[in-house]
Amino acid sequence: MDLTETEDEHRFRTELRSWLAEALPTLPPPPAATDWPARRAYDTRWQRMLFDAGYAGVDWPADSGGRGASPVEQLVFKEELERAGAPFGWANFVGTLHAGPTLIAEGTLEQRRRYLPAILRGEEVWCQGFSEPDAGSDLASLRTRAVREGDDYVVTGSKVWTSHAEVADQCELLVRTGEPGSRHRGITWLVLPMDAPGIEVRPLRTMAGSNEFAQLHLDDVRVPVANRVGAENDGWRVTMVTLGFERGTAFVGDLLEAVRLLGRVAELARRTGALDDLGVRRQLGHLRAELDGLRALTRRTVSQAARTGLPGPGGTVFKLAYSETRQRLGELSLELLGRAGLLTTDVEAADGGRPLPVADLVDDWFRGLSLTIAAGTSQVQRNIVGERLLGLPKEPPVATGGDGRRGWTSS
Amino acid sequence: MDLTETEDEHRFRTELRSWLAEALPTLPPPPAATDWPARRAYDTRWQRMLFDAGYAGVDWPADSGGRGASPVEQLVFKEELERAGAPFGWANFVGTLHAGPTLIAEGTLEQRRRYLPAILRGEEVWCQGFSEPDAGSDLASLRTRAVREGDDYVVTGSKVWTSHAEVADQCELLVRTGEPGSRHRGITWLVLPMDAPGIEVRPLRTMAGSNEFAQLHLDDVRVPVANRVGAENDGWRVTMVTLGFERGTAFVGDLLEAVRLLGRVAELARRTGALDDLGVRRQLGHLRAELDGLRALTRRTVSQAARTGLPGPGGTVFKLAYSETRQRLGELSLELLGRAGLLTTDVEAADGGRPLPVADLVDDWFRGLSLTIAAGTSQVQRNIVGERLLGLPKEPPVATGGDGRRGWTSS
Amino acid sequence: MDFELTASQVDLADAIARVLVSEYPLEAVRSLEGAPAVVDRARWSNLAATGVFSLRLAEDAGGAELGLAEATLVFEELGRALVPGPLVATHLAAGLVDGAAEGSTVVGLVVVPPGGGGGVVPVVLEHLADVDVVAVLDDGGVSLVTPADVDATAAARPLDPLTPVWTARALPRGEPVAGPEVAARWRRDGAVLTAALQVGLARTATELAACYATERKQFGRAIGSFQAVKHLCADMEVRRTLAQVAVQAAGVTADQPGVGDPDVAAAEAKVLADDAAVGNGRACVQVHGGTGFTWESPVHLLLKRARVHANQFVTAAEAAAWLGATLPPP
Amino acid sequence: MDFELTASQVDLADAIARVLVSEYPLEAVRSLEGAPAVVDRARWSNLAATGVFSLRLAEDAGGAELGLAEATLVFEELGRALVPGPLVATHLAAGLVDGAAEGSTVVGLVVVPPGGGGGVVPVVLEHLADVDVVAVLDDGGVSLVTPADVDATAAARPLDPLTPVWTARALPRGEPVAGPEVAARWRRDGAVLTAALQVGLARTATELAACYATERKQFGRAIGSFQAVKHLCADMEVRRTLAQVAVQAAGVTADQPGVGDPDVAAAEAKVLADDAAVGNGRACVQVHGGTGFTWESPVHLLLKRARVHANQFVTAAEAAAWLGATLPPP
Repeated sequence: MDLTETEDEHRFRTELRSWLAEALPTLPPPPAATDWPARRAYDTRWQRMLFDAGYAGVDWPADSGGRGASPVEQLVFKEELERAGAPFGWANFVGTLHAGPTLIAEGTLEQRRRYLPAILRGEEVWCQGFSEPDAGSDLASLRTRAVREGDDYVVTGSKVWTSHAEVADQCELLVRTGEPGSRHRGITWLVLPMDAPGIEVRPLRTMAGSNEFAQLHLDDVRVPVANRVGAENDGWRVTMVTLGFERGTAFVGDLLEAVRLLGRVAELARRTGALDDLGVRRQLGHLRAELDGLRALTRRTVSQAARTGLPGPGGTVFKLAYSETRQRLGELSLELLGRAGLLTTDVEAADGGRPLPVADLVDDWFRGLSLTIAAGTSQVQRNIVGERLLGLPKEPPVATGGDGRRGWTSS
Repeated sequence: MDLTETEDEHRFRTELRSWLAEALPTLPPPPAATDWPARRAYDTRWQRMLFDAGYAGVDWPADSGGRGASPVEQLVFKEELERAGAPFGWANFVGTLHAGPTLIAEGTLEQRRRYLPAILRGEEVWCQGFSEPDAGSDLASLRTRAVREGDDYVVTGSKVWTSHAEVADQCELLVRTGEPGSRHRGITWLVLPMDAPGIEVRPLRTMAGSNEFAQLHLDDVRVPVANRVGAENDGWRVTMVTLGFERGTAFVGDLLEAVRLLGRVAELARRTGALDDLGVRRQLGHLRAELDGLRALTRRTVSQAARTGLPGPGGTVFKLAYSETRQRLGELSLELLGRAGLLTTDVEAADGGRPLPVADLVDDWFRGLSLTIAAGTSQVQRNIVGERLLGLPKEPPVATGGDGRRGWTSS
Repeated sequence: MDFELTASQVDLADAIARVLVSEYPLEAVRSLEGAPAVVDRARWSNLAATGVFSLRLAEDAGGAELGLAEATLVFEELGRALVPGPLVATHLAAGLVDGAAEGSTVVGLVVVPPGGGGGVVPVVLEHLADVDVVAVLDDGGVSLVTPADVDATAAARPLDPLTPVWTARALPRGEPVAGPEVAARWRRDGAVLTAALQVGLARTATELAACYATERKQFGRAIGSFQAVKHLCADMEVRRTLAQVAVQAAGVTADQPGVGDPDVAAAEAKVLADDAAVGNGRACVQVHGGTGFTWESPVHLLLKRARVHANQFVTAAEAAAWLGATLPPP
Repeated sequence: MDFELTASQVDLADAIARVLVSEYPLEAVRSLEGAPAVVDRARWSNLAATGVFSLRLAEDAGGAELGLAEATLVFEELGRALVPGPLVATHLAAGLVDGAAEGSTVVGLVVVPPGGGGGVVPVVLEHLADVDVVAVLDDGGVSLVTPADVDATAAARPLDPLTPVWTARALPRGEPVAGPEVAARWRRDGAVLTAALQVGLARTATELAACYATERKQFGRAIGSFQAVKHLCADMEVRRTLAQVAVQAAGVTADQPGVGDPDVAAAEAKVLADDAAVGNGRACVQVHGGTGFTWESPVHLLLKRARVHANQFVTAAEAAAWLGATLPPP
C-alpha cells in the first residue's frame, strides 16, 4: 500500500497543474446555467483546449486518439481539474465518458472514424436516450420501438432525463427491436442524429428549478441501420461493455466537490456560532471521516484497476455510501442555514461579511436528494451489494406472469 | 378529545393508589432474578394479593372472575402499578395476559372452570410453547407434531423462548396436527401439563446472561384430547382470537419504564457534564418527545378500544416506533456511561455520590436489542404497517415450491 | 379520558376538508407558484367564513369558542391541502388585529428568537406582498409594522415557490399591541399550529407515496410489493401517526388545565411533526424516484413547505435541546 | 500511488490468519468466557513468535521493521478471530517494556483522557489479572505501574465476557518511561490499531450475517432473499468497506511522510471503524433474530467486544468532534 506518487505521476500532475494555471484564465466567464447554447459554446471551447493540450480523452486508448493515461493518472487528472476549478464540461460528458468508450469498444472502424475525433475536438455534443417514463430503475423494460424498414430503423417512443438535449448533435439511443417483454434480449444501441425529423425536445424541469434535462419524443424517426452499434438485439451487452472502462474515477470530481462544500458548511457554522455546538461538530467531523473514507476507497479501486485492468467491486459500495453521505451533508447545510435556507440565492450577511453561500448549499441539498435516485436508486444498489458482493440469494421468481421476469434485483 | 379523567376513573385510580401504598410495603424484598423458584413464590404471592383486593384479571370479564375494568381503567391500572414500583409478576403474565384470555374466549365451560380460577389466585403458573428453533418470525411453519392415539395426542418436538418454564404448571402449546406444510391450517392449541413425562426443560441463556427463557424438548409426551382448546387444526384462529383482547395497554408498563429510564439517563448526563453538550440535549429531548408521543398514541388506542370494543390499528405502529426508540435510548445510555459501560453492575462513582446506575442502563441496552426482534421483528412489523394500514400489495407468491407459501408478509 | 375525536371534532375536520377540496384544489394552489403574492383574497375570505381564523375567539367576538385542539384539526387539513399564506399568523392575530378573524386583514409574522436573535442571518420575512400588516413577536410582546415601512429585498427564487420571502437587515420599530404573556402564548400556540400543518403535509406525503407505490410497476411488480419501498412507506406512516397524536395532545394539553405541561407538549409536537413532514417529504421523493424529482410532480412542494415550517416559531433542534435540558429527575 | 496491498502484505495477513485458525479457534476463545484471566500464555507466546508485537521494531531489536500499515492488517485479523487480551497495549509497549515484543511480558494500559480525566466515572482497567505491568498513558508521557499496587475491584460480570475489567478510584504513581511525544504517538497508533480490530469484528459480523441469511429459511425462502434482510447486510458491507480502507489509509499516512495528516487519518479511522463494528454487531444480532440474542451464538461477543474497543483510546464522538472543529477553511 503506497500513497506516495511515483515520479511519473508527479510529473503528470505538475505539468497538468501548470497548464491549467495558464489555460483557465484565458476562458471567458462561465455562462448562465440556464443558457444552453452559451454553455455548449463554452464547454466545447474547453474541450478543444483540452484537445490541443493533449488532455482530451485522457482515459481513451491512444489508438483511438486519447491520451491512454493510466488509472492513477486519470485520478490525478480529475483531482487537478477539480482543484483548479476547471469547467466540468457538461456538454461533453456523455460523449467523452459514455458514448465514446462504447464506440471504441463496439463501433465499426467507420463509426469510430466518424464520431470519435469530433467528440475529442469538441465539435460534436452527445446526449443520452436511455431512461423512459416507465423504465426507471428497471431499464430493461424500455419500450421505445425500432422497426426495420429497408436501410432504416423507424423509431417511436419517449425518453426522459436526457441532459442538454437541446444542444446535442448525436444521441446514444437504446431501442427495443425484439418482442415486447423481451427484456435485456431485445434491445439495440443506435446513434440518433438529433437533427433527424420527428424528434421533439421538451424541457423537463427538476424540483431544483433547473432545465438541465429534457424529455425526447420520437415519432417515426428514421435512423439508418448503419448507425447501429453492435448487433441487433445485442444493445444491452454493448451498454454494459462500456462499464468495463470505469476505473473507479467516475465520482472523483463529485467527491472533491463535496469535500469543498463541507469546508464551506464548516465556515458557515463558524460564522453563525453553530461550531460551538458539540453536536454540530460531531456531524461535521463524521461527514469529514466519511468523505475521506470514500477518497481512500477511490484510491483502492483505482489501484485495483491499475493492476487488473478491470473495474474493482468498490464502485457500488462507493455510490451507495457517497449518495447517503452527500444527502446528509445537504440536510446539515439547510439546518445550519436556518431561515436563510428559505431562499435559494446568496444573501447579504447581517454581520456585513461575505454573503451567505445559500445558492450552493441549497443546490447541494437538491443534489443530495437526486443522488439516492439517479443512476440506480439506493434500494437497487443495496440489492447489488447484497447479491454480488455478499452472495445473498436473489428474490425468487414471481409465480404470476410466467415471463421469467425477476424481482427487483440487480440485473 | 379529552385527557381529563372522569370521576369514576379518578376514583378507580385513587383507590388503587391507596391500596398499593398499603400493600406493597408488606411484600418481602424481591428475590434474585436468577432464582426462579423464589420468583415464582414472590410473583404468585403478589397475584394472590391482587386477587384478594379485587384487582386480579383486571381486564378479564366479570363472569370469568375478572374485574371487567374498562379500557381506560386498564390503562390506569398499569400506570399506577408502574408508578408505585409494583412487581411485574413475570410468573403470572402468560396466564393472566395470554392463556387466560384464550381460555375465556375459546375454552369449554369445564376448561374455564379448571384453569381460570387458578390463574387469578396465583395457584398455577403458565408458560408459552409457541416459537420453535426453525419457526421464529414464521410461526406458521411450526413443526412440533401431535399424533392422535386414543384419547391422547402424542407430542414430539422442540419449543424455544419459553419464559420461566422451570416453574410453570401449564403450558399453552401450539402443535401441528395437519400435514407438514399445512401452514396455518394444521395447527392445534393444547394445554400441556408441565409434569407430563417426556418433557425436558433446558435453560436458554440470553446474550444478557439471563436465564429467564428455556428450551422445551418434548419426546412422545401424552396430552389428553380433553386438553385441546378449540377444534383440531383450528389453533391458529384460537391464537389470533386472543389478540382481540388487546386494548392498547400491552406496552404501558414498558413505556413508563422507558420514561423513568430516560430520566435516569438525563440525571447521569447531568452528573458527567454531558448535559452541557447540545447534541446530547437534543438526543435526550428527541427521545422525550417520542416517548410522550407514544403515550399519546396509547391513549388514542385505548380510547378507540373503549368506544368500539376492538383493538385499534395503533398497536403495530406503537410496537415498531417503541422498539426503535427504546433501542436508541439504550445506545445513548451506553454512550453516556462511557467506560463504565464495560461493566454490567453498578459502580461506585468517583465523585463519592450515588453509585452509577450501570446495571439498569446496560440491561436496558440489551432490552432494546431484543425489542426489534421479539414478538415479530421490526422487518415483519413494517410489512404489517405497509400492507394492512397503507394497503400496499403483498409480495407476489413465489414460483418455486408451489405450496402456496407467501413471501415474508404479515400473516 | 377519551382521547378519540368527538363527533363534532370529526365534523369540523370534515367540513374544512370539504371546503378545501373546492376552494383549494391542487391546480388552483399550483397556479400561483412563483408569484410574489400567493394569497387569493376571495378564497381567503371564504376560509375565514369557515372559522379558520376566528375558531378560538369568544362568541361575542364572532368566534366559535373552540380550543387549540380543534384548531389543530383544522390546520392539519390546511397543511394537507398545501394552502399557501400566513395562516398561523392570521389565526393568532384574530381578536388582536382588526379584520384578521374575518379574513379582511391578512397578517404576516416575524418571530424574533428568544434573547433577540442577531448573528449573521438577516431577518427573513414571508408573504410581505400578501399581508396588510406584519406582527413582530419578541420577548417583550407583539408589535405591528406596516409592510411598506419594511426595507426588504425580495428573494428571486424562494425555496418554496408558494412561500415568497424577503430579507431585511432590520425591522422598523412597530406599534406595541400586546405584552410578554401574549407573546409567550403565540410562541407556544404558533408552534403547535405549525406542527399541525406539518402533520397535514406528512399525511399527504404518505398518501401520495402509498398510491404511487401501488400503481407504479417495475420489474413486473408494483414497487410497493418490494420490501425496500414498502418499508420506506411504513416508516412514513409511523412518523405521521406519532406526530399527529402528539400535536392533538398538545392542543388538548393547552386547553385542559391539569393534564400536563402545555409548553412541553408544544415542543414535543414540533419536534415530531417537523421530523414527520421533512422525513416523509424526503421519503416521498425517494419512493417516486425520478418522477419525484421533477417540478411537474407535486411531491417537491410538500418537502419544500415542510422546510419552511421547520423554520417557523422554533426549530426541532431548538425544541429538542430545551426538552432535553429540562427533563425532570426520575 | 498504489493503494492495493502488496504481495508481501497479503502474505503477512494470510500468515497471521493461518496461525489464528489453529491457535485461536472459536471454541478455544470461548472456553475462557467469564474467566478473570483470559490470556493463555502459551498461545500469547506463539502470537508473539509471528511478530504481532515486534512487527514495527528495528531488526536489531528483533523486529521486522514494518510499518503501521502492516500492523493494521495483522490487527484486523486478530479482531476477526476475537482474540482476547491487551493486544494493542502490548504491541505499543514492545521496545519500551522488556519482554513485550517476545510475548513474555503482557502489558496492560490505562489511557487517561487529554487534560487528565476526572469526573464521576472511575478508572476502568482491563485485563488486570492477565498483565505483568500496567502502562499509564497521560499528557505527560507513559509510566509503568505494578498490577498488584493497583487498589482495584473486579467487576462481577464484565460486558464482554472475554474482557475482564476492574475499577479503581485512582492509580498509584508509576515509573515514567517515556515523554509526551511517545504518549501522543501511542494515542494515535493505538486508535488506529484498535480501529483495525474493529474492522476485523465488522468483517466477521458481515460474514456471519450473510451466511445465516443464506442458510436460514422462513416463509419458504432464505431470509437473505428478502430485501429487508438483504439491505441490512448490504449496509454492513458498506460500513466494513469504508472502515477498512480508512484504517489502512491511516496506517499508510502514519508511515509515509507527506501523504496526509496522520492525526486526522487516525481520528477518521476510529470514527468509521467504531461505527462499522458497533453497527454491524447490532445488525448481525438483528439478522440472526432470536438466535442472535442467545448466549450460545457467538454474535453477541462481536457486539460486546466492539463496545469495548469503542471506549478505548478515543471514542468516535470525541474523534468526530475534533475532526469537525478542525476542518480547514475551503
